[in-house]
Amino acid sequence: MYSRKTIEEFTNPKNVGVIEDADGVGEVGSTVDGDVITMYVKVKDDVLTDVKFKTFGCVVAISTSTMVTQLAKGKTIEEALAISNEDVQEALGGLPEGKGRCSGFALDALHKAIEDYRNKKA
Amino acid sequence: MYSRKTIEEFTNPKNVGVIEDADGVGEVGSTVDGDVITMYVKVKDDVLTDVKFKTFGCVVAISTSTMVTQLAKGKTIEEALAISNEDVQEALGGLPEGKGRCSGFALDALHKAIEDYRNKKA
Amino acid sequence: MDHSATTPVDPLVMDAMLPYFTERFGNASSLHSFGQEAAEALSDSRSMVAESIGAREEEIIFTSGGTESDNIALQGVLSREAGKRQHIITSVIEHPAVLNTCSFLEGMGHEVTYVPVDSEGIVDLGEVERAVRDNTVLISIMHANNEIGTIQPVKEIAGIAKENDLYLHTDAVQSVGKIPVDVNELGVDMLSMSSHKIHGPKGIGALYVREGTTLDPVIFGGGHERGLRPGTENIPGIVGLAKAVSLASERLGTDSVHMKNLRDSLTKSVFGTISDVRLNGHSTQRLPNNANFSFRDVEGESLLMMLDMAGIAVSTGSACSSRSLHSSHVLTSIGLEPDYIHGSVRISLGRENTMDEIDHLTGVLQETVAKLRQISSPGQC
Amino acid sequence: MDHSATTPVDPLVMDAMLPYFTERFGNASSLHSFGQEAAEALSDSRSMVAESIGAREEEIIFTSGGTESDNIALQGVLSREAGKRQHIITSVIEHPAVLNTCSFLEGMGHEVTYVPVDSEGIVDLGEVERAVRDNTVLISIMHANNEIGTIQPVKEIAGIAKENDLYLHTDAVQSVGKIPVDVNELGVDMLSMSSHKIHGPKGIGALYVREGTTLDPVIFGGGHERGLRPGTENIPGIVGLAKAVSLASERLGTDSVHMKNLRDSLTKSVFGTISDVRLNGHSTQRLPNNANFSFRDVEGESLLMMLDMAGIAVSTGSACSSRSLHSSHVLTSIGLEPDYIHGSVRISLGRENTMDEIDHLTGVLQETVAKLRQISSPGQC
Ligand SMILES: Cc1ncc(COP(=O)(O)O)c(C=O)c1O
Ligand SMILES: Cc1ncc(COP(=O)(O)O)c(C=O)c1O
Repeated sequence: MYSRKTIEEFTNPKNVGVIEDADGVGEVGSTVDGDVITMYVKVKDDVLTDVKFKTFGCVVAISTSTMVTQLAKGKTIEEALAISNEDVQEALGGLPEGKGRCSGFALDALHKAIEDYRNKKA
Repeated sequence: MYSRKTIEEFTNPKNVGVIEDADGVGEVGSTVDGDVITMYVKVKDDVLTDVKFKTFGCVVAISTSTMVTQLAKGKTIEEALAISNEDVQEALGGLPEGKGRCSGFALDALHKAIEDYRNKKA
Repeated sequence: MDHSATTPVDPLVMDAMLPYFTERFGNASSLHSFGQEAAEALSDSRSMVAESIGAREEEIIFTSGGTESDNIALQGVLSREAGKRQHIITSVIEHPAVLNTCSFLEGMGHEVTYVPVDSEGIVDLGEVERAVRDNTVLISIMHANNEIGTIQPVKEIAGIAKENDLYLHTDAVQSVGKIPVDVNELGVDMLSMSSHKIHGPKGIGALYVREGTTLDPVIFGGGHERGLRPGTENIPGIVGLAKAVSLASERLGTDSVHMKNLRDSLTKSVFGTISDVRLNGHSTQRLPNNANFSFRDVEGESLLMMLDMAGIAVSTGSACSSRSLHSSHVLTSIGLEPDYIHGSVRISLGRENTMDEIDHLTGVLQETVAKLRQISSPGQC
Repeated sequence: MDHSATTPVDPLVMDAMLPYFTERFGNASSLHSFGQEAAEALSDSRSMVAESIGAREEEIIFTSGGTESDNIALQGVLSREAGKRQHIITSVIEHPAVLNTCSFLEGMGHEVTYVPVDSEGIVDLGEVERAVRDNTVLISIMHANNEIGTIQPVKEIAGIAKENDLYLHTDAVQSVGKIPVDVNELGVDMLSMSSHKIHGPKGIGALYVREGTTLDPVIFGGGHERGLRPGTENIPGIVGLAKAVSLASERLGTDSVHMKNLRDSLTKSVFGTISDVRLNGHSTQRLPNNANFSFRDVEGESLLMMLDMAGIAVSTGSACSSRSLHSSHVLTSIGLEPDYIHGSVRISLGRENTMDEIDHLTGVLQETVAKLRQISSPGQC
């Protein structure tokens, strides 16, 4: 059973969208598996000034995606990388048993986006 | 399920008892098997002037016993021997499935009693 | 609108059951009069269930539900003798109650052929025929599928079974009460049904077993149900099943027309208002109350949740498998494309649904699909 | 007075169940909110049942009744691998649900030792110990017997099981709600219970399975009950069982004293007023609500019928075997003499019985036994 907070975030997700001139883009999953999460980051002075997502997936995929963008936005890259799966789950008021696994995907996508930004910069 | 008639006969059996000076006695069954029926007959001029029984046994054993005595009493020996299992069952308004087998025991006891009478006479 | 998963108990069914919980609570195997009342209820219920499918009273065995009925039919026919290798023919789109029993039997050393279905979800008769082997003993093909509602050519399969002297079982859990079901018309030797799919109580079902069909029990105990399904009889449940079955038969004509009208109108509006959508299953050979749509770029659970928040219950894949993240074996079997396979919902109507509800559903579906596509597709910011 | 056969559903149990038939009818495996309500009820009920026997929620599996619980425990432990020969120890006085499962397992190639009981119906511990072999995997000894009410030394048997690293199962269908039942106190790995014996609904039961106990399912299907007992969950039944179990625990103290008082008073009057009578079973190690008498020269069914006509329900042998004419395997096992063995009645009291009813029963018993003896014994014309 989903927490009230999870359902709230799922129903009214923030930061949905594509950042056209993103500094980094990260994608995980595939249509075949049933979950595709794409994270877009805008970086200025090592700070994530904007984070947006597009997610094809289940309730957990969507609610963790929006939660990750909210937790990461405004943080430094270092701070953003320190966000843990537990942080995300806690912010969502907990996730049902057996669903924890999916919850890492949104973070993975964020990490990939940051990596993409670093690769581009390097 | 027992017919109303069977239950009536079972609850108020007629001709229960021992005929002390019986002309013939027939017994079937054993305590181990769970049914013992003893029939006593009094014969005069080839007519069963009295028929009594003692039965240790189930509802069918008791109700068929009393019914057999009622059907046989006053009949000639030949007539009494012609009473069939079906006659007894019909007189009882039918017996539940699977119980038909027991219903023959009372008749068997009557036949033995008649045989006993004939043996004694011979 | 998730009536294929389960249904509320009809008030008339409830009324029929109630006395058997309390005043008439006897054990049908007891000899005394409380028990005798139960025995009568048992016998009456058995005739009612039998009558509704053209069977005879002695051919009905009460079970704890559809799953157990399927298990008794399959496990009951296949030999338990070590080293005895027998063969079953079934289909790839059966319910897990049949499929998982088959894999258990494979584990025991038996063989199973899983006959494929075409893109509309209908079993291929030629494949059934070709699958027959020397050691085949049983064909088990469901009457109607629980996800996509397709109705299988059971009657034609009965021809194949008869020719080859095989037993034929059909899982009619979804078809009973929706379309006519008659064991002689269908030509089956065994048929499973479940009460809670037809406004009866949960925890009770039945298996039709044609006279002359030899079955071994799966569980052992007292002699109840001719030893084929021991355990104190669930009299209130049995009375409820019987009432539900007979109500369903009575109402079949009107109910099926009503549900088909609603369903057809739903399909028309969905196709009229939403793009990139498929109707899974066959266009005509399907249950009157079933529609199964796949929406591109939409994930089933999310769709389900949003509909739920709008007060509409549907299911994605089968209710039974909704806890796993795998996509439905039925949709995979009909060859649905990857971008559609995760976005399927089953809408299964009931007799009490109305045209207003269908209109509401169409509106909510349209909005929800749009919203989820907005979240998912890079093309739609 | 045949509460060991079955009991009416308690009004409080009925109240607890009712909403789950209609408004809250969802399928616990569904994702939507109707389904979620069912899932919550399922989880709450599981904790209630667990708590009542000192177990944890995850250790309870819901089944369709005592018979199925026994079958899952026994069939679930024994290997299905061909040629694998394992050994079970059980007793001669088990319920047919255990005995007939054992003979099935023997047919599959396994071995069973049926440990005897003494003349008071108690299993011989020494014999249990001596029966252990290299290939023994399971001991299954009932907690309390359904006919003569004897309570077995399960705790001591647990010692033997532990020493030899064997699983221990106990059929507690008759003891739950009558005497304290705690799985850790008893030291069992599996424990069967049935709802309809404790004022819950029929068609539902539970099996306690201690964590770490590896079991195979008996029927196959969806993943319900951790795959150990698939099929759409009977939520109303489960809610009813949970309520019944928790009421029984709550009331155990007062109810058992009340029933024991009535039973002891009954025994005293029967011995005071009727000659040639035996009390079968143990004088103290027995269920507080059970009395089992044998009357010489009286046949059980006839006695039962006459009591029934006086409005009193009892049973002869076990209700389950009352359709056969054989004498009870339990009474044979305690070595009851032939002239007594057919004349046994089991009187099993319930919480609602009163002292007035006991007085009435004693009077009717006295008359009835006299009447039947008058019909049966040559000595009494
Ligand atoms: C086609 C089919 N067979 C079997 C079953 C199992 O029935 P039950 O849940 O009553 O055990 C279901 C329902 O889930 C079904 O739809
Ligand atoms: C000791 C015992 N075990 C098992 C059972 C079987 O329980 P059920 O009838 O609920 O399947 C019974 C009841 O008949 C019993 O008394």
